[in-house]
Amino acid sequence: MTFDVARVRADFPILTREVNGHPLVYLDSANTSQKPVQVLDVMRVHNERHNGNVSRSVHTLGTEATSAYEDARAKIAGFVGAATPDEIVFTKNSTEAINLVAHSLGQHLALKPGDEVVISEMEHHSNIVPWQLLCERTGATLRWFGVTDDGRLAPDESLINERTKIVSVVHMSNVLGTINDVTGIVARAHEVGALVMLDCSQSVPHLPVDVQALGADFIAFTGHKMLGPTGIGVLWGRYSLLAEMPPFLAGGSMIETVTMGGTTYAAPPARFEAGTPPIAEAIGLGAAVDYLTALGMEAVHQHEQDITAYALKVLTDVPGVRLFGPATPEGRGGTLSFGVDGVHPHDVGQILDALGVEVRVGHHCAKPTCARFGVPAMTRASFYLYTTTDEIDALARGLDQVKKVFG
Amino acid sequence: MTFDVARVRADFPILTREVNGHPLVYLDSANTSQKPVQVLDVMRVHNERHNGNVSRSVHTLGTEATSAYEDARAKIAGFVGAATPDEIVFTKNSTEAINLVAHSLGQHLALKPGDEVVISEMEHHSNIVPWQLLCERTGATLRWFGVTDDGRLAPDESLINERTKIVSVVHMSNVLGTINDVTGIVARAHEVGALVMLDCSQSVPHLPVDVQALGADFIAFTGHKMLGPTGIGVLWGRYSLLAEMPPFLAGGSMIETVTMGGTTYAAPPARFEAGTPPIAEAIGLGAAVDYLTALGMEAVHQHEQDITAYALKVLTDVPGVRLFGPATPEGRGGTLSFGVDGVHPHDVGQILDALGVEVRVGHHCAKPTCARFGVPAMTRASFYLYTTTDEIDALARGLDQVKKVFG
Amino acid sequence: MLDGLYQEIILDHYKHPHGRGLRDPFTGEAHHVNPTCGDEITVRVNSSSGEFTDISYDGLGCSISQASASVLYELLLNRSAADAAGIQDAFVALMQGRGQVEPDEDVLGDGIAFAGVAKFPARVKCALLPWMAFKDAAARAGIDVSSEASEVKA
Amino acid sequence: MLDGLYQEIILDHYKHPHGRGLRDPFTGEAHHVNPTCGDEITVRVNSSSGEFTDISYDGLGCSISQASASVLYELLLNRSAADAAGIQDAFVALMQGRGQVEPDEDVLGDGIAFAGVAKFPARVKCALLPWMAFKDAAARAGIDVSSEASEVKA
Ligand SMILES: Cc1ncc(COP(=O)(O)O)c(C=O)c1O
Ligand SMILES: Cc1ncc(COP(=O)(O)O)c(C=O)c1O
Repeated sequence: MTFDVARVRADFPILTREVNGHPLVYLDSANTSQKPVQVLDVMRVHNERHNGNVSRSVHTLGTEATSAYEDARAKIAGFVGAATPDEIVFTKNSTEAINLVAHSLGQHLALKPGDEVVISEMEHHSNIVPWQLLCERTGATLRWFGVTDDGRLAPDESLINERTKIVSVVHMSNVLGTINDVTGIVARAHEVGALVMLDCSQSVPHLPVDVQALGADFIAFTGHKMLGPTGIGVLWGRYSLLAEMPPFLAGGSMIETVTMGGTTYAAPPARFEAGTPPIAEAIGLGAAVDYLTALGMEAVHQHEQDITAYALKVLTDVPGVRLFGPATPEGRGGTLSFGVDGVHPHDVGQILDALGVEVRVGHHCAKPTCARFGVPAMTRASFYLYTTTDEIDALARGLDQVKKVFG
Repeated sequence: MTFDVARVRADFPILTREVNGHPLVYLDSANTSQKPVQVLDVMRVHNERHNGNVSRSVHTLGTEATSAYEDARAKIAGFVGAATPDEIVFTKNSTEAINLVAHSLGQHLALKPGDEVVISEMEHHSNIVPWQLLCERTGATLRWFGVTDDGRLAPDESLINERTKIVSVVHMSNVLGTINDVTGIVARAHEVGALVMLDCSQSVPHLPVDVQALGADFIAFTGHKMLGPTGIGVLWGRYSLLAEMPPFLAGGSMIETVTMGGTTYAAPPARFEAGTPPIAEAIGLGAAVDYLTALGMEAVHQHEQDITAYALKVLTDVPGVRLFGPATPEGRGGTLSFGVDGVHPHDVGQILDALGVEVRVGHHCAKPTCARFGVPAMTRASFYLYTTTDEIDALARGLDQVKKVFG
Repeated sequence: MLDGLYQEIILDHYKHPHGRGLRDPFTGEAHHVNPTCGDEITVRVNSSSGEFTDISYDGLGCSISQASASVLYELLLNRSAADAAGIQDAFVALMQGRGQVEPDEDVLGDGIAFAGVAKFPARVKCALLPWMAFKDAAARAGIDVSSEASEVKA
Repeated sequence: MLDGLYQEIILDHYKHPHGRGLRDPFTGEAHHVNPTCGDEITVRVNSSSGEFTDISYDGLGCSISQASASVLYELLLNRSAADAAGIQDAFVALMQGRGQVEPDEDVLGDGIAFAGVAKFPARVKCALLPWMAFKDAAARAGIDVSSEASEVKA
């Protein structure tokens, strides 16, 4: 079966749009993906026919909404190979999922001075700052893996040791595109009794991810980067761990019983879903997972590998372009950051936008990664299942134009 | 101008639906409201034409999304009379907004043993448990206003005193319908140097609310109860206070600069909006506010007062029905909780549902309020701008049926 | 459609519950809460030589949960652990069957009236509340009526 | 459409910046960051008898922010606090005017080339970055160039 990118594109209404008089060339999916009509329709039908609050009503609308919400949970559990749907906690985004673990697991493990938390230099701010704050609260020490010149995690034998309590690293870098082989890190962490969280915000949308195979204890990902709506994220955690952890956000629906004097808490996942959850958004994410599953994540990944190989070749041929991250498609995804000699990324992005080519410029919420490569900002083109080689060509033409304006 | 409820109803697609063979009679708006086509259309158009991540791109889609998101903030600021849009923090729901204040303000005030936090016995769990946890973390003491037999806050002269640091009470009860006149509480709290948060989850959707007139320091409300989508809530706070408070959730977009060694934070509201926010949801809430503003909140409130007066009369006439909360429309909103002699609310709700009448049954996330009235659960009918007197009559007929089945 | 839910048998058990009220002596007790609706039940078991010589209960709840407790009392009183486990399993299977499971009157007696409840997802928890509390109370009395145990014994 | 943004004057200032590089002595310094793109600038002012006798700067940034710093140097060097405040005000008003403000060349000199930037909301912050840093640096040198101050003085 070949991947029919034209058929896929027909499902995305926005791709017919023009930007500044040119056909839209959307190369910013690592920032947020576009949404197929199948996802938008499911949400619309939910809101127009079945809207009710979940878990709280015996009435028909409430029951329908609850079933749809829980079905979405089951779909997502299946998508990442969770042992049970109860291991899936809905949050508002990846960032909340990571903060949840930093607070709740940090409290559960009673982190204290002398304990260590390990991250890396290629993390998104959302997988840095929550751990910095945890260390501030508890007196624990933050340590990190460095990054090699070709954009891989730098091995560091002694980094994970008997003082390490939590390791949290990115599965696929949103800047360098690197897909980290985490087997060694997970094994080493478990050997010393540490727990492992993986930031899968960029991997779950683009490759087959199976939590059993990964072996980690927690993963986080986010709906809007995987064809789903904004406002929904996911924490997967091993049930036995979730069951031991104290709540984080508190309020309606996460309780067992409440008196003015004290409260007991519901079992996971409810314990971690305080208040009215993003109901329509969870249902939309369920539809996104259906869409991806129907295409097959292997096929999606293969398509992106092909596009990435093409793009690496094309960009390497543009004089004055410096690539950051792995130079070949092996162990990397379809996210390419680069610099254009003598031109600031802001200016690169602006000129590309004038040609309808939408790339992200800036620090990509990963300032330490940029600092590692000695630049304050980069230009990033990122691909998805709807990306075509024509769009890569449009990017290359755009870069010629950039060099003309700033030549 | 008279309020044209038929015209309003035409905007809500779900109201044409049948439930169990009967026309839908939706009396559960205090739980979650229905959404007009105007809100759904704005979200759809955003997702189909303008979807991009906010605050991070210079490209056209990102700029359009950012403008729409910030316009929504400005609309909501106007809707509640905020001094500037920067006083509006988008959260995922009311619950997150209250947790944000409990964590961030609690840390800013450095709460300690001997300090007191004051709430009331008519709070939603979302305005109880975050404060219980804050008191657990800091050793501060939780105290509360009682509730009178007719469902009002019981005056208590000495409750707010020089030890009080934070007062957080509900503006309109989601169980009793009581609208609390908070003037005295705000004045007393400020006199002793305490800060005041109001849980406006039920008031902002139903009455004109002006933060300057209320005089409080923080208010929370939630999109899905005011014609907006799920997944979006609002914290309003005085800018000078927000500017002093440390962050709560941490990650992308809330930083000024990040190094592995430490982070500085952006100014509010960005400081409190970590990660990709609920973008389409904020835009949808902006459209909901436009819809409400076009009708006029005075008119909405008046319509609900009329319906409430009618419903109070009708329900008082049903033998065996016991009303909880204020017995007249003065100082109360369109949320009526009641018991039916000898029949458990679950059974009441089930039989009403069989007739298409959707009411909520249970503890309404306010167990202490139920306990105060000596019942584990109540049946609640709640109204909104689309509620008609015919629907109240359908409820009354349904209650006759309930008594027949359990007679 | 409500006829499936509010069977005459259920309403009878609700209005005239069997075995209701907490009694002494007892060898195990458990208190369960349905967090969504606030319903509560306390179940006590008294056991001797592996048999449930008394089962007593009290609580606040809807017709379904109350009738279910009454039926439980009828079905499990004076039964052996293995018998009780089998009946418990059959009732749970019926409730979780989304209306697709055909109940066996020989095993479930009046419990077959709950077949209709399985079609109301929001009410399944109500019907199961006393059974879950019973299982815990039995465990505290040192008697395992979980399905794995019954499989071994059967 | 890009012509409005990348005016020849702007590209000239970008490629050949005036007054660039940090110099001693100075009486006030400020470092500003644009959190969304990571651009940074350090601005120093030297002042004597209420005049800016030197303005020096260094930083990393796009053509707009760099050219803006160069223009700022040209416009404000050797000006009095009141003059500087007036020019600062005019520049900020131009940038925040969403393309609706007509710039006055007598006040803004080469700064009028930035009129087109006001139509690109994402770039307005770039143009303003050096001006905000300058205002802070001046404040640290004890000179108030905020608009309230200028209003009083004007
Ligand atoms: C008074 C009150 N406070 C807080 C909440 C919590 O709102 P949400 O569930 O949207 O966080 C609700 C509604 O559920 C409410 O009625
Ligand atoms: C690697 C990585 N981690 C975390 C995040 C945060 O995701 P969100 O903004 O949806 O919380 C992102 C994307 O922004 C990301 O790319």
